[in-house]
Amino acid sequence: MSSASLLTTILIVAVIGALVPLRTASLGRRHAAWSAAGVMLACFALLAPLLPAAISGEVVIARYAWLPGYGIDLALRLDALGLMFTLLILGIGLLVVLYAYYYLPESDRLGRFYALLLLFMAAMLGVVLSENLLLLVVFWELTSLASFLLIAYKHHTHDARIAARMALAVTGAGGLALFAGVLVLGHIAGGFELSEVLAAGERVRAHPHYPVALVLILLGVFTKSAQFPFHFWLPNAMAAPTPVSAYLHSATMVKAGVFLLARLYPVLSGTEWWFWIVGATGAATLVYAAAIALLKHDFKGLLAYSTISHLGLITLLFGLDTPLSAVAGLFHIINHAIFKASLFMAAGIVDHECGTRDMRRVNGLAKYMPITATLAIVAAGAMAGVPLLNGFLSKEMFFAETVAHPVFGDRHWLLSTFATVAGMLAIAYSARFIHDVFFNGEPVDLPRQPHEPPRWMRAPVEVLVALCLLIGVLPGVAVGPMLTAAAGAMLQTPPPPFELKLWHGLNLPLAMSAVAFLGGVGIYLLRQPLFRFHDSLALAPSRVVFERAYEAAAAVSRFLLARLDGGSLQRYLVLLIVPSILYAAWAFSSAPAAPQYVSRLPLDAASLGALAALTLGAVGATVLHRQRLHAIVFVSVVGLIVSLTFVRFSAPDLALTQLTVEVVTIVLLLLALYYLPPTAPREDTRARLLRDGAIALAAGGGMALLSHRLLTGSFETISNYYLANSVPGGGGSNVVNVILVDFRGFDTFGEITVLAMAALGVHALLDGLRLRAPATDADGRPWSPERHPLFLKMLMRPLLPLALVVSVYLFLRGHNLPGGGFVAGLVTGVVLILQYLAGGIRFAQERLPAHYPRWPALGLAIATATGVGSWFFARPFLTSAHTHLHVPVLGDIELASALFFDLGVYVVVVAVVLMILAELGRVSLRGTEPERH
Amino acid sequence: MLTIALEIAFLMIGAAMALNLWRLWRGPDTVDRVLALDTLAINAIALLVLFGIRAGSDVYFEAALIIAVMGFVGTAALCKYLLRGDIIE
Amino acid sequence: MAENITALLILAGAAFALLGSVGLARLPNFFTRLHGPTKATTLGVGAIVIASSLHFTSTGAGVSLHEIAVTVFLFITAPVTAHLLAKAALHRQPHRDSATAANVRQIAEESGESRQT
Amino acid sequence: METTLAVAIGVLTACGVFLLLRARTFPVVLGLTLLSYAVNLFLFASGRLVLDAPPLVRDGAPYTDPLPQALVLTAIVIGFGMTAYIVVLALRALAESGTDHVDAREDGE
Amino acid sequence: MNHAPILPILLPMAAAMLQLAGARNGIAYQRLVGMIAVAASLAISLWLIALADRGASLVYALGDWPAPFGIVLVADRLSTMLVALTTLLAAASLLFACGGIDGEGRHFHPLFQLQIAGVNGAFLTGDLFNLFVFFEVMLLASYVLLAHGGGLERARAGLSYVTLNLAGSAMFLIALGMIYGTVGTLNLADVALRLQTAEKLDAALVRTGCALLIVVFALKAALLPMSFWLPHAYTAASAPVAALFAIMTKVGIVAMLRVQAVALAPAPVTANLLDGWLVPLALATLAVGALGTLAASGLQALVAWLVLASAGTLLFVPAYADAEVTAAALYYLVQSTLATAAFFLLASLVASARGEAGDRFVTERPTRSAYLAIGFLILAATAAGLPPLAGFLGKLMLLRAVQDEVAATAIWTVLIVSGFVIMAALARGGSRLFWETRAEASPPVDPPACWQRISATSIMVGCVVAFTLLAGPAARYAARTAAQLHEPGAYVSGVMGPASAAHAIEREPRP
Amino acid sequence: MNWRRLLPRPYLSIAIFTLCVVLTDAASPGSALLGAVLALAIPPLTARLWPDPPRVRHAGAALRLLMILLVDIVLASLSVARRVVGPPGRLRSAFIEVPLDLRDPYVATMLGSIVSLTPGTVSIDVDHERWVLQVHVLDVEDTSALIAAIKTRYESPLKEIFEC
Ligand code: NA
Ligand code: NA
Repeated sequence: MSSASLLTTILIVAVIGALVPLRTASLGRRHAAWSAAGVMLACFALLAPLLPAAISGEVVIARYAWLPGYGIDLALRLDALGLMFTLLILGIGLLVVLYAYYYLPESDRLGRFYALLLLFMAAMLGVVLSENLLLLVVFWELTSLASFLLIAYKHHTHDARIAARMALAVTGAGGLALFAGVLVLGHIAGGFELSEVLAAGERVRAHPHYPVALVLILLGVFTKSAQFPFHFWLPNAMAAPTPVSAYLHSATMVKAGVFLLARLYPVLSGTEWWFWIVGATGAATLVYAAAIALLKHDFKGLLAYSTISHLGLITLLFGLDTPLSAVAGLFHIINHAIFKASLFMAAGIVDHECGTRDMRRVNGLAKYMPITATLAIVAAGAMAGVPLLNGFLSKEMFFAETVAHPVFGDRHWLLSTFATVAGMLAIAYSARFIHDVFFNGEPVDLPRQPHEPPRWMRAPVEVLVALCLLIGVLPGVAVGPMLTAAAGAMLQTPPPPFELKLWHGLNLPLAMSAVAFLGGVGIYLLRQPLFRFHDSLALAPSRVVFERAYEAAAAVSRFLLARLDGGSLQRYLVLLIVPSILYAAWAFSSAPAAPQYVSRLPLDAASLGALAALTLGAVGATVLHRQRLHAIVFVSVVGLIVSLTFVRFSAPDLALTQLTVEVVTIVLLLLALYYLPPTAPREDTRARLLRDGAIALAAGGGMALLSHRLLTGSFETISNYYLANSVPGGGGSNVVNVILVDFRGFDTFGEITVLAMAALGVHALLDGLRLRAPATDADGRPWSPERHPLFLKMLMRPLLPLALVVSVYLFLRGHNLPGGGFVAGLVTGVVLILQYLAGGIRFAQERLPAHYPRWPALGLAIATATGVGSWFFARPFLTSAHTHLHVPVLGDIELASALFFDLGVYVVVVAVVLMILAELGRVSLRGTEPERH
Repeated sequence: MLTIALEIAFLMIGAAMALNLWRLWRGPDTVDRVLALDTLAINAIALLVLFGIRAGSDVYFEAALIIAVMGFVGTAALCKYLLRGDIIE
Repeated sequence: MAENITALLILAGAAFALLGSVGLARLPNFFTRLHGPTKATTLGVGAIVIASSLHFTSTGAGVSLHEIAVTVFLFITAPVTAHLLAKAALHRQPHRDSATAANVRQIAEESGESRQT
Repeated sequence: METTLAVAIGVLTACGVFLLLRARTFPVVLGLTLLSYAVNLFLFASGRLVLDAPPLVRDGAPYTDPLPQALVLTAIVIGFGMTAYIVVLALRALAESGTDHVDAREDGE
Repeated sequence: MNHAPILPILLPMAAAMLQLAGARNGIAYQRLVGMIAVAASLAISLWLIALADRGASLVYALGDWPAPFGIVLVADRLSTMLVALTTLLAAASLLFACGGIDGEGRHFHPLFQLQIAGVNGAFLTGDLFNLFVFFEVMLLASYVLLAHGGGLERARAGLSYVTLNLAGSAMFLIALGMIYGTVGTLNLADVALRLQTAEKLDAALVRTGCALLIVVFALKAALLPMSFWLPHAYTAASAPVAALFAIMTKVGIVAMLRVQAVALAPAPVTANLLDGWLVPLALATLAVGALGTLAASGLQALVAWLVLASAGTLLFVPAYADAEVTAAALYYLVQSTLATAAFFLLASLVASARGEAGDRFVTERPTRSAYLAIGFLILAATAAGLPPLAGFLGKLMLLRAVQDEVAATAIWTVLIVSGFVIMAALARGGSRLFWETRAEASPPVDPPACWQRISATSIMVGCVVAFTLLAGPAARYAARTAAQLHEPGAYVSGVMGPASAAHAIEREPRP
Repeated sequence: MNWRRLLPRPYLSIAIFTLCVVLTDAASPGSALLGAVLALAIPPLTARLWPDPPRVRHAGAALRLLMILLVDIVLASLSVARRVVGPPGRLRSAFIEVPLDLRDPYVATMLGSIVSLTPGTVSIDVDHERWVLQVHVLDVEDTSALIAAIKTRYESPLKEIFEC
């Protein structure tokens, strides 16, 4: 296997491996734990062959295309820096697997836990092994997501849920910033491959967008590594089970941020921007978090703030921006991971054994669990920077760097003093952890009697504490080669010479350590006033603040949307119409000057009369819209005048259609009006009327203007083609009809589909619809007792056959003269509806075919079949054919396939009219007869 | 002769329709308005036929026929509404 | 000749139609107003339609009969319309016509009784 | 004559829009009806106004533009289907809510 | 003669007819016919993609009348891609509906098929008036499907939705009147040609007509300030209907893209119609969509706002008329459609698992199903644009594509911030649905949801994942599609024949 | 009696045929053929919607009535015209009731229609409990004369035609 494929396999094993515990958990907890450990061991095994090369400075790159055009590829990189982190992730991960097996209750089958843990581990490995920066962002966000799920592991508790969401919100937001920053960076560097980006440092730093990229990327780093002021999610994340804390907040999640500082160090560092932003943030975090750590009564909270503080230290080390300080930062990453993991585990044991984490109650445990106490004290010593332990070494390096750093010129004592103060605080909180938990008298009111944990639960702590000691005593042997190699990979140049050893002689940093130790103990002794001061501040817990902030944001959204939306159709319509008018006005007025316009037809009295009638109808309907029946009458006038207008201007087919549709519409409106209130309240305010009036006038004025412009302008049209081809090509002399059934038959096909759907829709809406029938008319008059006026009933009978004749007549001549399937269908439909109106529903229903929904389908099928018929002649859908038949006696008969299409139209229309009107009419029968389908 | 007669007839039908519209506007009752609407439609038939004669064209005919066959349906429905509210029962 | 008859029919028809509408506009109450449109206007339109038929028969290629259909339908439907309108008016405002108020009330009452029994 | 039709379209649009903005379902339906008259006339007007020249092919006669007529015809029919649906939908809303307010709640805005 | 381009329209129509004709055979018959039809349509649409991906678009002249006189269907990469997407969505939604929702009212099945036919027709047609007709087919079907199942909320949302769309249809016709009344033709390719070549055009009318056309598309796409119908309608609709509706805003967006790319952008008269206003409004739409997710009180409502957010994300694209931006947008469009549709289905499953609390974000009875939780996680991550899923890739592509364009900073900011807001909202919603239990809540009883619903949801979630894995080929297809879309000359000559033929069309001057 | 099966409503068929021919201007043999087809096809199709039509027994009487009617309509219109133009205050309008001898609702309706189309009268309703025709008269001088006129001019011929 090549190095590249080994590298890829590691990640694949990690990702796929995350699913394994889900399956094995059903066999038992032990299987789940073994399988999780197995995945990690497999990763180790795959990594082992790559170790020597990576340490010797080689870079392994594996690359697979994913979305090459957009800069994101599955490109992986293993160098010493990545290796260092990989070892931390896998190593501590393995210990956490063991620890969690004992820590989590027996009732937990562990499948979900290990799956999430492995998922998280895979994401972390992805972060540290990415060659492609966008891929890094992908894994980065995956760690946010996985940590969200891990923190919420005990999701039945409110704190865990809030903490998880908070962590997701902060680190996810940072991830988005990082995403943007990486995009800018890649844009500047000309690519997203680390190899390219690392080589483009000069260019990046000189680019005007460098500060943007830097700030965005640092936002990602600081949120992930819990830097002030984005630190607050981390203490809350202690709601997670302790193994999760031990993993996420020692070696992994929070280290992803500082990892990125290291990874991009050669590209982004070396500028004032970097120094001040990174350095100041790190410094602030270091001191602030240390101070808070001291004040926490919850020992896990203390550890959490100490973590933040140490991350601040690491950040500060990178911010100091000397090669040696960066190496120190890297070294401290290792050290902190080891001692903090052990501390969390020890704290977890204490928590597990005592049932509380309050240091005011947990006291004197050294007596009850001496081994654990010893381990925890040693680890805390490392945290405090006690000699012989690993934390001491990196702290000394830090002190040394502050002494040598040139930033404050000859006032370098400023930085050294700051470092010493930070050291004091670390001593103080470490002292508190040691003294308050393991000494300080007897425990107070513990839920259970503490004793040593199971043997193997302590084992991980022992391993880690041993490592603290090993590194602390023999740093050169234990981590020297790894650190040197990683530093080289980080700096992209051979690292400056540094000496990893315990004893550097009596020097200033050692003196600073001594001062820090004394000062720290002093502060610890003075702790009670500090606690009182802190308690007097009565700060709201950050999770409460977070939840309030979220609820406030949601409330503001609801308020804004309610103001914008209002749930009011009238508002929606205004929001549609007004912008449309404005946009149209802009489009119109921003056009170049127009050509000349001429009116072609002289004004005549008839048109003025028609205008007057139409205005009367429209205005009457508008003014009287609250007297609804009158409004219908006035609208009918408009319909009549519009029809006459169509006839007048050479559109007889339109007039026929308009007239017939008009009738059906009136019947429809009257059917509905029976149930609707016959009048409406006067509810519009004056302002509303004025506003709507203004909108209406603007719309009307605009349309009048456009119409006039349209009518008086000239244009070139393709319609001569229709006139020329109607008879020879379409076999009909009524060009409108030929367009409808032939040239643009597909429109008509859609149109009858719409009609059929309208009928189906009405039928569907009427399903189970029950409406209260009014007992009186609008004026309170009871209804006339006679259901079916005699004359109407009697005269409809002869009218039906005669009207059917008219209908057939209109249908047959439609292809050549005004008429056609649509009008014929409407005539038929209306006279059939008249039978309902005159004779009653029962009368008509017993005499007319039922099962209406089949009829529109039949009509559509006829039209479709006509269209598909042309396929058999290798012609597209709806291709027409027509022929002249010469029949003796009868003469020439013209047959066009379009007639069949028109027949389909006819059937659809008849069925639709009947279905809509008769079904709506039937509503009033409900309650008197059982529903029939 | 025919032309003059047509022009006069146009004026008369126009006047008739204007009177219908006046009644439509005045009311006073709904039935008056419905009657006015019905009469307007019948006068429209006359108007259409006159247009046809003047233009020497029968394209106006179908519209006139449709008004004759279907125009009263609206009136009938309106009356039925006034009488019973429920026009199909 | 045909032209003159046509012209005459047109004028007569238009005059009737106008008269019907004048009645509609002028007469004092609904029932009196109902008479004009029902008869005069219908007849007027009938005359104009016949004029059209005559005109096209005399000027065109063959007989022009189709206009007659308009009259047929008008004559079938006009009484129905009048009947329904009258019923509606009676139902709505039996007291409106002061001149015939007594009659109306009587009829309304009687018809009401007779239907109830 | 063009001006007359333009004004007519304007009047219909104005009345239609005004009714469309009312708070009850019935005037909204009426408004849509008036608006569709306006729209149909407008679409029809895109073929310009020609007297006595229906697009019925005869010998040597002038014809008006047939295409807008076909389009308007389709639009009328579709408009009818839509009107039918919205009318019944208004009834449905009335049955569900007990009010004919367009927002199916009595307080409205 | 290859009839493939019309089959995505005819097949569902025929199915609807069969379903209506045999309605008395019961719902099992209708389901069978419907599933066979969508399966066949899916196969055909994939075949169409393969045909169209050869490069030349398939032009199907209905009635054998040449463009611009007859109506043509144009099956090119864009339209076939969207037809396939529609059909896929329809297949899953239909399967879901067959789990019982279809029986909650009349005529669900035929209208569902007709909805598919309408959407496919709108994507395929090359004629502006025919586009209107198919819009109406699509809309009317959607009106009825929206009301399916009954209830006050559906009636209320339906009234707004229908009325607004009827006003929109009126505007569509006005726009068509102005366009026909100036350029004298309705075929999009011919309109494009005329817009570029004619000197005597009344620019003001043409521009106004095109502007109103844009408004209509913007209304369908729910661009701010015409957005608010969407959340109400999509929240009220039953789950499979809402899932199918996920494609409907895209119809507006795609129509806008198509018209802009083919006709408006290349013509000097109309080139600037989208300038200046579309990008801010689109971003505002996205922002409102994101705010809506915060405000939503239930999962389906939240997903409805997500649909709006995804519309906002896509709506600035036509303003650029740039192949690279369009390519990114097309990938985004497909993934967001799949994800929101899947989310609607999932929301319904969650609701039924939670009993009375339904999908509302209240502390009641959490659902314990790990599969639902995993599905939620996948879809939420996709919707919020979290890696590594398709939502992230789509966002990445868009951000990369616009980085050198005007207003890139604004787009970046709004896209990224809205992603954050959506993530926060989904995290809270998910927390409520899956984690929060009331102390006194009865123990959760997950009713066994029927296989149709489960498998339909799984299929959709699977599609989202597959679309992530296949990002490379999909992005390449999107790039080819965008390149073809922004080659208006090829579109025009594909429809109208070579330039000489197009210029030989007799056009009669009309007074 | 085969033709009865073929033409169950012979007069309706004639009416259909005539209407068809009228509509097509008797233009071609084709239109006659169409008329014949419709005359055969429509009556059976619509028969169920016209359950109990009265039978025409005396076609000659029908023609006579038609002639009377045409004349009366013209005269009626003239008289209405005179009254419409005249001073409206002089009108003596009234509701009257015409007792009927016929008992067929269909024929009564025909009578009502005829009354509506003729001299100054509009039928309002037929009360088919009491079998009276309610009529509104525009300007009535002698009520009983009017009732008698209606009965002799229209009701008797109708009774003769339909033998009812
Ligand atoms: Na203690
Ligand atoms: Na009814």
